[in-house]
Amino acid sequence: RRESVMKYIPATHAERERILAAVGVRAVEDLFRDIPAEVRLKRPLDLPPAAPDPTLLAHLRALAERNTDCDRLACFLGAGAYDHFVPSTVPHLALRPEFLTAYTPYQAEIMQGELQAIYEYQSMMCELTGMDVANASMYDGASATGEAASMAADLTKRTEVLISTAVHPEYRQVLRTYTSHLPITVRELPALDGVTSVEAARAAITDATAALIVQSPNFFGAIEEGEALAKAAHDKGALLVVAVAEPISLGLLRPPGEYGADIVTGEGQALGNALNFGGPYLGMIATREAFVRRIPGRLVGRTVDTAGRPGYVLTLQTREQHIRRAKATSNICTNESLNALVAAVYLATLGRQGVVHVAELCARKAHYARERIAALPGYALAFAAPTFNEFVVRCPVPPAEINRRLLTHGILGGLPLGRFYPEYDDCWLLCVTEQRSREEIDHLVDHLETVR
Amino acid sequence: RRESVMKYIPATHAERERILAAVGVRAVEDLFRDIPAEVRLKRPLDLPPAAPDPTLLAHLRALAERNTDCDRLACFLGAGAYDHFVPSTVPHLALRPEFLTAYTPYQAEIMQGELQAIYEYQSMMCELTGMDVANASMYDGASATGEAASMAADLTKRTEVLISTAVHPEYRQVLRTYTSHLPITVRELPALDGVTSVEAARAAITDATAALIVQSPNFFGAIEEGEALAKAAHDKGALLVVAVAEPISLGLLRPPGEYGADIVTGEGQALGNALNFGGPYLGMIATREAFVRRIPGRLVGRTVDTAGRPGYVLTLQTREQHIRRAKATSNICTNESLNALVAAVYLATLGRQGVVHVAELCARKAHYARERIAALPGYALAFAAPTFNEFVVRCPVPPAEINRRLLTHGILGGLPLGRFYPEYDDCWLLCVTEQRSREEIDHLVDHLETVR
Amino acid sequence: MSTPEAPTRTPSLRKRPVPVIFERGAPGRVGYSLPESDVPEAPLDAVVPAAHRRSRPAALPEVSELDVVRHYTALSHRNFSIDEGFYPLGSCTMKYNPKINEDAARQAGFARLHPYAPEDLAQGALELLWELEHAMAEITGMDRVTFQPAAGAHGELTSLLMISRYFEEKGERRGTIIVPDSAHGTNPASATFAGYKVVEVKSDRRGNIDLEALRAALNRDVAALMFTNPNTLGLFEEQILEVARAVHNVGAQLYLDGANFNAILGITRPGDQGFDVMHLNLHKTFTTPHGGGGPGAGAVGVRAHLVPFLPAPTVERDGQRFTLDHDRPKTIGKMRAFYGNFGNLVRAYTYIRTMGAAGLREASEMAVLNANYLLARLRDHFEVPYDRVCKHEFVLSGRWQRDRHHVTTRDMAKRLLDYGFHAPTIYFPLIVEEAIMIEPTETESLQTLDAFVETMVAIAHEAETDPEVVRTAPHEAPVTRLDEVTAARKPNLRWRPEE
Amino acid sequence: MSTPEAPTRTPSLRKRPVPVIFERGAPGRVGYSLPESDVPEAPLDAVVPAAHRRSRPAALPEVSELDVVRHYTALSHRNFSIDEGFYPLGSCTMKYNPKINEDAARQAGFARLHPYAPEDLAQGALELLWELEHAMAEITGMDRVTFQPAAGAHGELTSLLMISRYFEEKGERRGTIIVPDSAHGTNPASATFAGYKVVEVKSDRRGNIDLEALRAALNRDVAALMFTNPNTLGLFEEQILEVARAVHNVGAQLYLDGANFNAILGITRPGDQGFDVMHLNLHKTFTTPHGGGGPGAGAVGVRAHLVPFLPAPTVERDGQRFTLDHDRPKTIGKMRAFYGNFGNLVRAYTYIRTMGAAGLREASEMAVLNANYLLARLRDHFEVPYDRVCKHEFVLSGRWQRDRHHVTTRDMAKRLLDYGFHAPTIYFPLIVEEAIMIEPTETESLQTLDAFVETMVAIAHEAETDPEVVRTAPHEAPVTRLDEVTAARKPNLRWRPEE
Ligand SMILES: Cc1ncc(COP(=O)(O)O)c(C=O)c1O
Ligand SMILES: Cc1ncc(COP(=O)(O)O)c(C=O)c1O
Repeated sequence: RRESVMKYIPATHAERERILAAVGVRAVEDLFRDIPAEVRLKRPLDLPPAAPDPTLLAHLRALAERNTDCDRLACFLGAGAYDHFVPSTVPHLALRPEFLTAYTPYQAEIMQGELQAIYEYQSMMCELTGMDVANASMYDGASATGEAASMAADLTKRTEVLISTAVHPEYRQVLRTYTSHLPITVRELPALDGVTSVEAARAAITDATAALIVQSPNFFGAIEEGEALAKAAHDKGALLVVAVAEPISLGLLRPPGEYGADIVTGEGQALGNALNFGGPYLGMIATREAFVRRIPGRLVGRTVDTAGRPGYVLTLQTREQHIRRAKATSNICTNESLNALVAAVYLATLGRQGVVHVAELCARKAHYARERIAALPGYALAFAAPTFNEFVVRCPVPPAEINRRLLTHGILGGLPLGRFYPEYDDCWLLCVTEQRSREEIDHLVDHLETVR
Repeated sequence: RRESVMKYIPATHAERERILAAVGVRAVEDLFRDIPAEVRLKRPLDLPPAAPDPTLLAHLRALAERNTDCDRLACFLGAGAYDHFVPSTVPHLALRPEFLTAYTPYQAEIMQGELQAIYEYQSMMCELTGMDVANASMYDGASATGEAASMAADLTKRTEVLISTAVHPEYRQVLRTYTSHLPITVRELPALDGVTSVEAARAAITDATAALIVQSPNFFGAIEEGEALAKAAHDKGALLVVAVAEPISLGLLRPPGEYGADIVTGEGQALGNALNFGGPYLGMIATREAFVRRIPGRLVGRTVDTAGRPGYVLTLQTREQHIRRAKATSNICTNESLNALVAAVYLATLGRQGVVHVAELCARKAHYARERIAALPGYALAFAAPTFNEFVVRCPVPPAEINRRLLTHGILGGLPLGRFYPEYDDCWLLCVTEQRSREEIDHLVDHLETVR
Repeated sequence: MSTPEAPTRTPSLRKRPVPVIFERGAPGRVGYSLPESDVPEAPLDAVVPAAHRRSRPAALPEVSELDVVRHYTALSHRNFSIDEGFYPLGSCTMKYNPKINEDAARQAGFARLHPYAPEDLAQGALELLWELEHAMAEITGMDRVTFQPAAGAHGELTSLLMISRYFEEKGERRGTIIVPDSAHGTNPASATFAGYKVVEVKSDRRGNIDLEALRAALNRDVAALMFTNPNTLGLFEEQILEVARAVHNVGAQLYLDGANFNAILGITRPGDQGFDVMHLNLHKTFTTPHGGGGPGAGAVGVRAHLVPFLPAPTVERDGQRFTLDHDRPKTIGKMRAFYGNFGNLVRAYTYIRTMGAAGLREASEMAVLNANYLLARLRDHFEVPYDRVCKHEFVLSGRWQRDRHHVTTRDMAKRLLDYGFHAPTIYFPLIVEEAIMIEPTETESLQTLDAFVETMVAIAHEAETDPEVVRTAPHEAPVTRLDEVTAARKPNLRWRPEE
Repeated sequence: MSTPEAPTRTPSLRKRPVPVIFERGAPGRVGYSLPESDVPEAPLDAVVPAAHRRSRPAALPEVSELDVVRHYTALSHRNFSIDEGFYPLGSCTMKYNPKINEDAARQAGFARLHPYAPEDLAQGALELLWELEHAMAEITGMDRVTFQPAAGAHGELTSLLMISRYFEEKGERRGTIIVPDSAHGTNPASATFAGYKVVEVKSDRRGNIDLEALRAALNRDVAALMFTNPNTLGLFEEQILEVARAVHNVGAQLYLDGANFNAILGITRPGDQGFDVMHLNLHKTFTTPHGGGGPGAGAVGVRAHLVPFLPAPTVERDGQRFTLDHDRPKTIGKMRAFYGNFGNLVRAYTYIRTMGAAGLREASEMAVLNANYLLARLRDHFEVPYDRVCKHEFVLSGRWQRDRHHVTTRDMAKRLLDYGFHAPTIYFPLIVEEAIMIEPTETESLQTLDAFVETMVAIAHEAETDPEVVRTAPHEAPVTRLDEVTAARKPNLRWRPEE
C-alpha cells in the first residue's frame, strides 16, 4: 500500500481484519454482493498513478506557472471579475480550518461562530445595498439573478421578465437557461447608448411584466438611472431587480434600496474573494422585508437560548428544499458560505471608511484613465454616461490586436466587446481598480498611442 | 494620520483625549518630562515613509524575487542547512496563531497546548538521539554546541575541550567565541582523511580534557567512529559531545546515546524548518539523566493538577536565569519553541516509518550520486569513510567555477571547501537529499563531465 | 468519568456571548491600509455626479486590525470542524480535507488568474480541467463531464435542463419527474425549478424502490427518474438493472444523484449501470472542504446522447493546446458565469492524483467497512429499520428511546455534542421515523469509531437512567438549545445601527 | 454576571486531557507520503554499513494525517495567544503581530533561500538586511547594528564579548559587570557566561538606580554597567546623563538592555543618551511573534569604537550590490551559524516600513498613554510602590491583598485567567514584593483596557468578599493549578515507550 493513500485511510491491515471480523464477513467483497455482478468493475480504474506529495506539488506548481496571473501583469480586465487588493486578515481569518472544514450549521449550538459570522454578513449586505434582508449566499451573481427572476414572477404572479442588454451577457445567458422551462418569458431591452433607456423601459413594461432587471454599474461600466427605472417598473406593478456585479461601487454609489430596488442580486467576488479563474464566487441576494418569506437560500436569525443568552440559528427553513421539497422557493442547498465569510472579514477590515476609500480610488483612477484615453487620437469613449471603474473605448484597431501588443509589455488589456456584442466589435471594456498605479495607467496610455 | 499606522493603534482622537484626561495631563509630552530635555529627539526619525499594505507587499515581493530560492533550482548544497520536503501539515498546524502569537508558557494552566507539544518534542528528540533528556530548544546547532562545552567543563570540573576539525567550521567559530572569556581552552583535533582519527583523539585527550566534541555525520558527510571515540574520551574521564547537524541521518544511523555520547547537540532545521536564509533554526541539546540538572534552557515536565488530571509545566527552573540569575546554567530565555513545534509536527507526520524512509532516500540518492561522480574522469572522492547524504569531491577545476557553470543550468552546486579549509581548495562538499530526483543527479553528472 | 471541580463563581468563559462586530471598535477607528490617490486631483462631482453618490457611508464596523483578528478568531473557536472531531453526518461524507489540497489551490497561478484571461495565459488551468474531466469520466463511466455546477443541487438542475433539451430535440414534451420517497429534498425541488411535475414513488420493505410502484408511475410523460444509489438509507439498489430497464422502456432518462459516490469508487460505475446522466458532489467524495455550508463543486456526467446539451463552454484539447469551446449550438446555455468553482476543482484534482485508482477503491472499501462496523456495534442499542449490509452509511431509528423513555432522536443528537462529537444527520430520510443517519467515512480511525460507539451506547443508557440530562442537552456548548420558534415568528435577520 | 445552567453530568469537554501523540494511532499507521527510491537499487549495507545503522527505528508516533491534524488543532485550542485576548505581560511587549508580516516572511524567495547561496542569488535578502540595519541605527542612534543574536539574552552576551575585546585591544583586563537590583535575570546570567564577576547595585526610593551606590561600585575593574531604561519598573532613569558620566569616568562602557524600547521610539535615542552598546528584542518592540517562547530576534547596536568587534559577517553595500563581509580582523567571531533569525528580520522590516517615523513615535506615545491610563484607574485598588509617571508599563504590589486577605499576587493572577485575560508578569522585578507588572502596549483598545480594569477591580473585591474562589483559581482553564513541586522532585520529562 502506498503511503499517499494510507495517510488518508488510517486502518492498518490488522485493524481491517478486526473490522471484518466484527462485521462478520471474510472479505470486503462480501459487502458488495448486493451490486449485480455484471456491473461490478472487473478492472482497476484507468487513472494516472498515485503521486507522492513532493512529486504532486511539483506538478501542480508547474501547472500553476503555466498560467499568467494578475501578480505578473498590470490587469485592466474586469467584466464581472475584479482585481482588488485583499488585506492579509482575509485569508488568515476566513480560511481558518474551524470555518473551512465545518459543514452547514445544522447543529446550531456548536456552530455559533459560523452562524454569527453569517448573521453579520447579512447585516453588512443590507447596509451596502440599502435593503432590509440579505440571505446567506447564492452560487454566484449570474445564478442569483436567475433566481431573482422566478422570485419576482412568484411575487407578482406575472410571467415575463424584461432584462436590459446592459446586464452582463453571462448573467443574461444564465437567466435564459434558468427560465427556459419555467412559465417565464424573457424579453431583452436594448441599451442603445450604453445605458438602459428609461423611456424604452417605460414603453416595454406591460402588466404582464414581473420585473425589470438592470445592472448598475452596468456591463459597460455606466451607472443606470435607478430612480427613474424603479418608477417605470413600479408604475406598472412590476418589480425592479438590480444586479450589482461590482459591489465595491456601493462604497460610493447610492444603494439600490434607496432608489427603489425590490430585489438586489450581485456578485460578491470583489469583496475579498480571489479571482480563482471564475470561482468559487459569491452570489448575493437581498430584498425588502415584505418579501422575506420568498427569498431563496439560507437565512440566519438571532434568537436566545434557554438561559436567555443571545444565539443564532438557521431560520425560516420552511422556504427550503429539505423541508418544503417540491414546493421550496429554490433548490439551493450547499451555498457559498465561505465566500460570504471572506466578504465579511474583508468588509470588517476595510470598515466604514475603507470601503469609501477603495471605491473612491477606483472611481478616480478609472476617471483619470478614461479622460487620458479619450484624449488619444483615434480613440474615443463609446458612451457618455457617468461610470464607476469600467468604461468602453472605441478603438482604431481591433481590441484583440491591442491586447496582444499590450501583453508583450506586461499589461492585461480589457475585454473586446465584440465577443458578446457584434455591433460593438471595435469596442473595448477597460477596468481600473485601486490596484493600478498612475504609472501603470500612463504606460497603458503611452502604448495605446503607438497602437494605431 | 495614516491608516497603515491607525490599523495597529486603535485609539481614536476622541479616545486619546479621554485617556489624557483620565491620566490628568494636557499633552502626551507631559509624560516624557522625566527624559532630560537635551536627549529628547527634536526631529522625526529619518526613515523611509510609511508604506500602505499594497505598496509594501509589492516591494517585498520584488525583494523576494531578487533571490533565487530552492524552488527555482536543483539544490545540491547542504553544509548545515538542508533542503528537505516539508509536508503540508507542518505550516498549517505549527503556524496556527494560537501557537505563533503566544508567549512562553508562564501561566501553565492556559498554555497546556504549548507545554504538551514541547513535552512531546522532548520525547521525540530523546527517541531520535537515544538520550534520556532533551530540552525545549536552544538558538541553533552552533550555539547549542557552544553551551555544551561549558556544560561539560562544569560537569567534569575540567578546563579544556577538544574539538575535531571535522565539526562544522561555523560551530567551531561559535565555540571559540562562546568560550573566549571563560576559563576554557579549545584545542582542535585535525581530522586528516575526512574523519576524526580515534588514535589521534586518544593521544590528544588529557585528564584536563572536559569533552571531546565531534560531529556525526561530520562536516565532510562522513560517519564518525562514535563508539571508539566515546571509549577514548571515557577512558580519560572526558565526556563525548556529539553534534548532529543533519538529524534526518538519525532515521538510519545509530543514535549517539547508543554508542556512548554524554551530550548530543544539533541543528534541527532539517526537521521541517524552512531554510530561511539561515534562521530561525532549532538548537537541539540532549543528555543523560545524571546531567539533567546541568542542562541549559527550558524543560517541560508532566505532572498533575489539584483534581489529579495530567498536566504540563516548565520545570527544574532553578537552573534558569530568571531564578538563579548570575548562577544560572545558561543565560538563555527566549528560545526557538516554534521551531521545536515545527520539528514535532514534522516528526509526527513522518512518524516511525517515514523518518526511516526519508533517511534511506537521502542515503541511497547520495550514494548513487557519489558513485557516479567518483567514476568521472578528473573527479575523485576526497575521502573513503562511509557517508550519509553529503560527500566531498576533488575537482579538476575550482569548485566555485563549477558552481558558476552549473547555475546557468539551474543547478545550485555544493560548497567549495576552500572557504573554510584552504588545504582543500580543490574540494567540493555536495549534498543530495530526498528532494533530488535521479534525473537531476544525472544532469549534474552530465554537466560535470563537460566541466574539466 | 467525571472529575471533581473546585468551586467557581464565574460565568463559564466559553458561554460568554461574543458581541457582534458592529458593537466592537469605536467611531473613526480603522483596520485597513490603502494608498492615497496618485492621479491628478479631480473634484469628486466630476468623477461621479452627486446624484449618483450615496448620502452616508454604509454603517460597517469601525475596528482595528486586532479587533478583526480577535473577533473572527473567537468565532472560529465557537465552531465544530472536521479538524476538531468526528462528523458522522450521513449523506454529507465529512471526510478529511487534505492540507496539500489547500496549498495547491491557493497558488497565485490559480488563485490570481482572471477568468477572461486569454487562453494562452491559462493553459495550466485548462489542462487541469481537461485532465480532471477525463478522470471523472473514467470514474463514473460517463462520456463527458461538466464542472460548471456550483453544487449538487445545481448539478441536478443542470441535468434536468439537459434532459428537457434532449426531449425537445426529439420533438417530445415530457412533464413528469419521478423521485423515490427516500430522495433528498433537492431532487424534487430541482425538478420543480426545471418546470416539472414531481411524482413520488415509495420504497419497499428492503429499502429498495418499490418496482411495482415505479412501473405503475412510469409512462411517456415521464422525462426521468431521479435515483440515488446507494440510496439515502445507505443501501445499494439491488434491482438497479430492472429499474434502468423499466425507465428506458418508456423512453425516459435515468438520472443518478451521486452524492453517495463514496461507497462505490472503482467498484461499480453508473455509466455501466445504465444511468444516462448524473451529478457528483466534489465536496463530498472528493474532499473539497465544505466551508461551513459551501462553496462546493458539482460535476455532471453524461452519456454520449446528452453531450450536445452540456453547458458552454467545454474544455477541448488540440495537440498540446487547450481551448474553451463556446460554440455549442445545442447547449442548454450557462448555469452560472464563467466555468465552475475552479478553486475546488484544483482540490479535487489534487486528491485524485494523490489516491490513484487503487487508492480510490480502497477509500470506498474502508468507508463501507467502517459503516458496517458501526452498524454491527450499534445494532443492539438502537432500532435498525432496514437490516441489510449497508454501504458507506446506514440509518438507525430512535423509536425505542422515544417510545420507552420519551427521549427523542434530537435529544440524543444534542447530547452527543456534550461528548465532543458532531451529531449524525437526523430526521432524514423522511421514510424513517426518528431517523439517525450515520456516515463514518474511510478517514476516521478505529479508535474514533470505538469512542463514538461507546458514547452512543452511553447515551442510550442515559436515556433510560437519566433522561433529563439528555432532554436538556447540550450542556457543554457555548449556548443551550435555541428558541427556533421565536426566531421564525419574529425574524431578526440583521443588526441595525441606532439612528 | 453569571447565568443559570441546565444540569450537566458530563465532565467538561475542555477539561478532558488530550492524550500524548504517542498514545494516538496504531502500529503501522502512517501520515506521510514520499516517493520510492528512483536510483538503481543497491544493498543497504553498501550504502551505509550495518555497524553504523540503528538497530530499531525511533519510537515515533504512528498516526494518520488526520490524527496529526486533530492532535495539534486540539493542542492549539488549549493555548492563550495575542490573537485570542489581552496579554498584559510586563516586560514582554505582547503587541499585535501583524498578519502582513507573516505573508512577507513566508514567501518562497525568503523562506526557501539557502544561507550559503552565492551572494548574487541573495541580493534581495542582503538588501533587506542592509536597509533594516540602517533603520535600526537611526532608531537607536547607534552607528552599526548586527542581527546575528537570536534573542535578547544572546544580544547581551554578544555585547559583553565585544566589550571584552574592546578592552583587550586597549590592553586592559576588566573583570566586573555592574547590574542594578531591578535588572532582568538574563543580565547577570549573561555577565557570568561572558566570564565576569557581577556586582549588584540597589535602586533608590524613586525607582532610579542609587547614584551613590553606583559611584561607590564603579572602579577601573568595571567593564560595563548593564542598564535597562526605561527600567523594569517601567520608569525612565531621570539621572541617565549622570549615570553615563559616572560610568565613562572610570573608562567603563554603558550597555543598554533595550527590551523596553517600546516606550521611546522616536522620542529619545540611547545613542544620544551616552550608551555605547545596546540590544533590542525585535520580538517585543518590532512585532515579531513570540512563537510560544521563541524564536525571537536580537539586534545589537554599537557606537563607532565598538564597530570593529561586531560578529562576522556584516552586510555591506557597494553601489547597487550587497555583499557579506567576512573579513573582519578584530571581530569577536560568530555567535551562531549563518546571519541571524532572518525570517523574523523580514517581519521587523515589514513592520518598520508599515509604521514609518511618525507611526513608530505614535506607537510609543500610545503605549505610554495606555500604561498611565491603567495605572490611574488601578491606583486606588492596589498598592503603587513607585508613584511616578510611568512609561510603557508599571508595577503594582499585591501586598494589601496579601496582608489583609491572605490572597497572593499569584492567586489574583490565576483568577484573571478565569475572566479571559492573560496574567501580568508577577514577582518581577524582585525588588517589589508581590509584584504585578502590567504592560498594555499601544495595540490594545480602550474597550479592552476598561474591561481589564473592571476585572482587576472585581478580583480585588473578590479577595475581600470571596477569597477562596481567588485562592483556588483558575476554575475555567483546562486544568487547575499544577503540582510543580512533584514535577521538580521527580521530573517526568519525556514519554517512554513500553518495552
Ligand atoms: C443525497 C443528496 N443529494 C443532493 C444533495 C445536494 O447537494 P448540494 O448540497 O451540494 O447542493 C445532497 C447534499 O446535501 C445529498 O446528500
Ligand atoms: C528586560 C529584559 N531584558 C532581557 C530579556 C531577555 O530577552 P530574550 O528573552 O529575548 O532573551 C527580557 C525578556 O524576557 C527582558 O524583559
